[in-house]
Amino acid sequence: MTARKITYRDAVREAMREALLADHRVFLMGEDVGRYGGAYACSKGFLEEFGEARIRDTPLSESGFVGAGIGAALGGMRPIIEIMTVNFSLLALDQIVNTAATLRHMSGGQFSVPVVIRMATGAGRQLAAQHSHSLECWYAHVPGIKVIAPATVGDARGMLKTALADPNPVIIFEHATLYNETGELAEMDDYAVDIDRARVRRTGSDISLITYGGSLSKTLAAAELLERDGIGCEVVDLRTLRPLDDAVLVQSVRKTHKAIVVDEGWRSGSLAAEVSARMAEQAFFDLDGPIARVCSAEVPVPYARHLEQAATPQVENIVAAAQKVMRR
Amino acid sequence: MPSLGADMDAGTLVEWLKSPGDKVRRGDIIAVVETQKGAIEIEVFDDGVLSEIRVKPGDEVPVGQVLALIDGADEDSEPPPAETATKAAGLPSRPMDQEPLRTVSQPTADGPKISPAARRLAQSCGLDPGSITPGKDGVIGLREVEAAAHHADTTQPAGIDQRAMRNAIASAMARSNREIPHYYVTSTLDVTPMMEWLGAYNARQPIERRLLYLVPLLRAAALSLRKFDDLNGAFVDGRYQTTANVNIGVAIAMRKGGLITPAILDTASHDLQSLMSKLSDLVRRTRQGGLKSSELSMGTVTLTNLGEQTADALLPIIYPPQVFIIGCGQIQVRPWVIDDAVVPRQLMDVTVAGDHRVSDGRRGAQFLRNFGDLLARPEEL
Amino acid sequence: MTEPEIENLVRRELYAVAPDLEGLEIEPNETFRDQFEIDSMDTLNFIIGLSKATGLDIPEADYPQLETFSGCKSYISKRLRAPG
Amino acid sequence: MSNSSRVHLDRNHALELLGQMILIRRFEEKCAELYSAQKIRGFLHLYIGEEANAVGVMQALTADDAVVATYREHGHALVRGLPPGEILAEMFGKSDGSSRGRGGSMHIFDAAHRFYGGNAIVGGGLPLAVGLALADKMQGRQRVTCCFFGEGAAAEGEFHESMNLAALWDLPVMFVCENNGYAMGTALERSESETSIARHAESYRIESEAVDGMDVVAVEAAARRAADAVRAGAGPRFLEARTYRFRAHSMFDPDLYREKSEIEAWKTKGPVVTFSQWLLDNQLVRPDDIAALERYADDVVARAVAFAEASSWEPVEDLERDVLAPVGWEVSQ
Repeated sequence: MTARKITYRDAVREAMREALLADHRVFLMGEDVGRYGGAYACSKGFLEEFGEARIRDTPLSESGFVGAGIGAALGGMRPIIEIMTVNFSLLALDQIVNTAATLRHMSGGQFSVPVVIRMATGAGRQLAAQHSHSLECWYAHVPGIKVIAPATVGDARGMLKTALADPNPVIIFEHATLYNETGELAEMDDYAVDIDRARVRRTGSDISLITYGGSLSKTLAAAELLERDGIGCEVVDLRTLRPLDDAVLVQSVRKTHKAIVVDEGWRSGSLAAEVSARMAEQAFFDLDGPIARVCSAEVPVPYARHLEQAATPQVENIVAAAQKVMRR
Repeated sequence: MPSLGADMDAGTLVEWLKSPGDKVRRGDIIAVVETQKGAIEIEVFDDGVLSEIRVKPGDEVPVGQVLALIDGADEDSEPPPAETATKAAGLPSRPMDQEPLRTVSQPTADGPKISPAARRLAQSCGLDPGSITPGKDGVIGLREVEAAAHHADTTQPAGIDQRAMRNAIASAMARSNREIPHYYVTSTLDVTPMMEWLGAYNARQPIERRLLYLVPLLRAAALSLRKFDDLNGAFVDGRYQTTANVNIGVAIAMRKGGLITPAILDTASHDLQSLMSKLSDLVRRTRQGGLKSSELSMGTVTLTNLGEQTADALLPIIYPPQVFIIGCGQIQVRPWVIDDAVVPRQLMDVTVAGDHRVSDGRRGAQFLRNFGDLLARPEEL
Repeated sequence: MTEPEIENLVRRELYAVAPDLEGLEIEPNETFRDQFEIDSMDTLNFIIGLSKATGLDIPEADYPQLETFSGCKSYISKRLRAPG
Repeated sequence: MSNSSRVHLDRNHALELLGQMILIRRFEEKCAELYSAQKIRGFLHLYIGEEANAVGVMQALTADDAVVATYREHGHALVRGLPPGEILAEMFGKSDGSSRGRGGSMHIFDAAHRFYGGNAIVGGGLPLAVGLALADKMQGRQRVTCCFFGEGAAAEGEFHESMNLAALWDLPVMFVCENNGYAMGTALERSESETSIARHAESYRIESEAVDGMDVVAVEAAARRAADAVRAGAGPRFLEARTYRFRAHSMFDPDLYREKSEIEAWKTKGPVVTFSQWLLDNQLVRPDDIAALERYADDVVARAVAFAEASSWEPVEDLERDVLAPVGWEVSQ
């Protein structure tokens, strides 16, 4: 099996291009996805290749075009909706939460909304408090939608196809710092990967580090450092934020008896809180110490670089937390 | 009193717009009712004559109570009787979410903290958390329990807490039944050669050196198990790990009920006499207190022997994290066929249970055959 | 040895292997096994005790005669009276 | 303009229009009664007074067209052809309800009739309708998506976003604003600087028409003009039907925000009473025709009640069904 180096951005672009080529029902809609090429250049060249009907630049009407995407999905299309950042998605929250997530249940199973909504999330580029938040947790709270967070080029390349084949609304969170990251992508005939399981990215026996999305690479780097101290870390990538794959989490903590959850969301009411609660519910008697969390500080993400860094989880925070848990 | 909203449970009659004897028509407003949201007009859904008013202005009445009677109205369309207000009781209701998680209370408010995993390990080793030295931070974790369990000099305090023992058995056996998919294999073994050899052996020995028949059983089991990696070990964290030594735990019954299964470490390394003295010592210390923690925690397989004048056979339950257990019924003289002749022989039913996650019934059968072969040549034990 | 001495001896050896029985009434004709859940190891230790205290060599074949209190008494007195 | 744009008001069609309005009226009066008797719970929003709109507009739609409605949608569902028993069973919360008891009065759905429900977020249905129309346009289908909403929706951002998208992309959607003058208890004059909703739409370059929403024939004629244009590929059309609800906003509404005299004045213009009178005056129908329509409606309603009563409760074990579709589930078209 050969592998090639690819950026996360190109993995996303390849995945979308493949989907557009494979299925005439697929189209891309969002602010500046066409002539501009996408705010993160994920759809560069698409307008020329696929035309205006399928690469639709929208007005700045998040609720309108997300709702239109939901309607188009109901009408037999397979839309990919791009929202520039999770902060802007709040303007479309009504359509996602009140319509996309409820339609199936509210109609007694008559309808389903096969829409894919992609959005950038997270801090790290000094974009301050209206472009940097991690609000995945809010969406992961809502039944009726699936929420995924590809953290690797393999998942960025492979999760979209599975999401488009899913009859339910799927929200894809792409951490904005990942687009320029490069990773090894194994050559395959079919890149599709599951969107319902967590994955162990590194095995270890002393402590479980549970994370997702933009925090995965930081967590792996921390695990590397901790290994030098003789602390064997098992790194679990959640991948799917709703529904959560409890089995993998619990299996890991049953082995290591200790756990830290790394989550760029704010600590209060976070995904980290949910993951911690599930471990406490399902593996309490396997725990050999309190579960720890490394989350963002309870502050709107600030602009200045040193403040932004201090507000969000960093490698050294994860290392320090692990050392503390191991010392107990 | 009609229901005008799901959040309305009562209303106060403000005024009657019709009097008894008045004709009313469907859609007429006959009364005004004050609610939390303000005054609302009450309409009728039938034609007829207002025959009786039952509620006077100023009265607050619950939803469902009759305000007035209209003659000529279809009975079905009368306001529902008061009990329909509670008709929700007839609706299927959602079961309570989940049982609250059972929590383990600390031994004492001021005592050392113990982690859940450590508490469980201590319990399965028969260790009293109060006897374990906490770490520097004052917490007993897995590390401290393991250290205590492996500390050869750590002995159980004399006297057995009957309830604690029952709890430990309950938790270990419940876990076993819950987690371990057991298979069972039974064979009837002709132990006449062993019993005859033992009788002759014991006749030559002074009384203190005589052996119980449990001893050759233990020796044969230990020698046999050395060949069965997949029956001797521990299943931990979803994975099976075999152990180099065979440490057979012997089920020793307590006179007031319950049992403890201390292990004879490296059972196969002991000859019959040495095993006998180990066993004798183990039984004494089990009964009187004074077992080493290692003897309690390091068993890799268990043998349970019903003994004389008890019952023919038992289906043993594996003692987790072990994956195999041998259960011996009483030895009895029963008819047996040898060379087409029915002859009286001393027979013993042996049932083994194995953990199906690790091995299959075929392995249990192979063990029984091997075990029987060794017992058939007792002089070689 | 007088009969009361033999009785005391049997009690003492029984309590030696099972101290928790001390003070309990002993039914003379019921087996120790049935009364007190005495198992084969206890029985063996009990017989070893009897043997040491009386100096008698007790062959395994005689063990069944020592299963009850009265059995013990008659066996010991018979053996002690017997020549050799 | 095609031939279908003209209303052929012969005796049969007149009876059909009147019959549908009477059915809605009788059905909803029964709903009010059943609500008082606690058979129907939650919110119940009645359409009484506004019947001419649903009845008139639906005449212009075919079975292939899509309907997106609001939480005041019993009338639309009935005229669209949903089985009355299933609508009522839904309000009872029964398993034979249109939405298996998951939606209630505000959320009637029916895939077979392309009835996209009962949306209870004011303005929430508009982007959905735009999307359905977008799908039709992209797939080259000649269908109309008809979106009903009240004048209260015009204050929502989603209204404006949807007008803009529909006009910008030339989508085959027919917007029908049923302007009954009150957003719950707030009068239009107290919430909009421009009280002509049609003019809002016009500002997005959508051809718009205001029509007397109490006149079923006028509504049908306007709807046919709009639907035919949409079907012909002329882009979106907007209809503002000026109407009035005779009942309070919902059952638990003391109706403190409007004068009794105002209600009474509108009642004289009621769609059923005026159309009946007009037909009688023009000798298109006889009084016994109307009586027969009423008997028929009562019979339909009685059978719907019996059906809803007889239906069973959804088992609680099925509580969590239909939250997510199983992978491989295909949307029925």
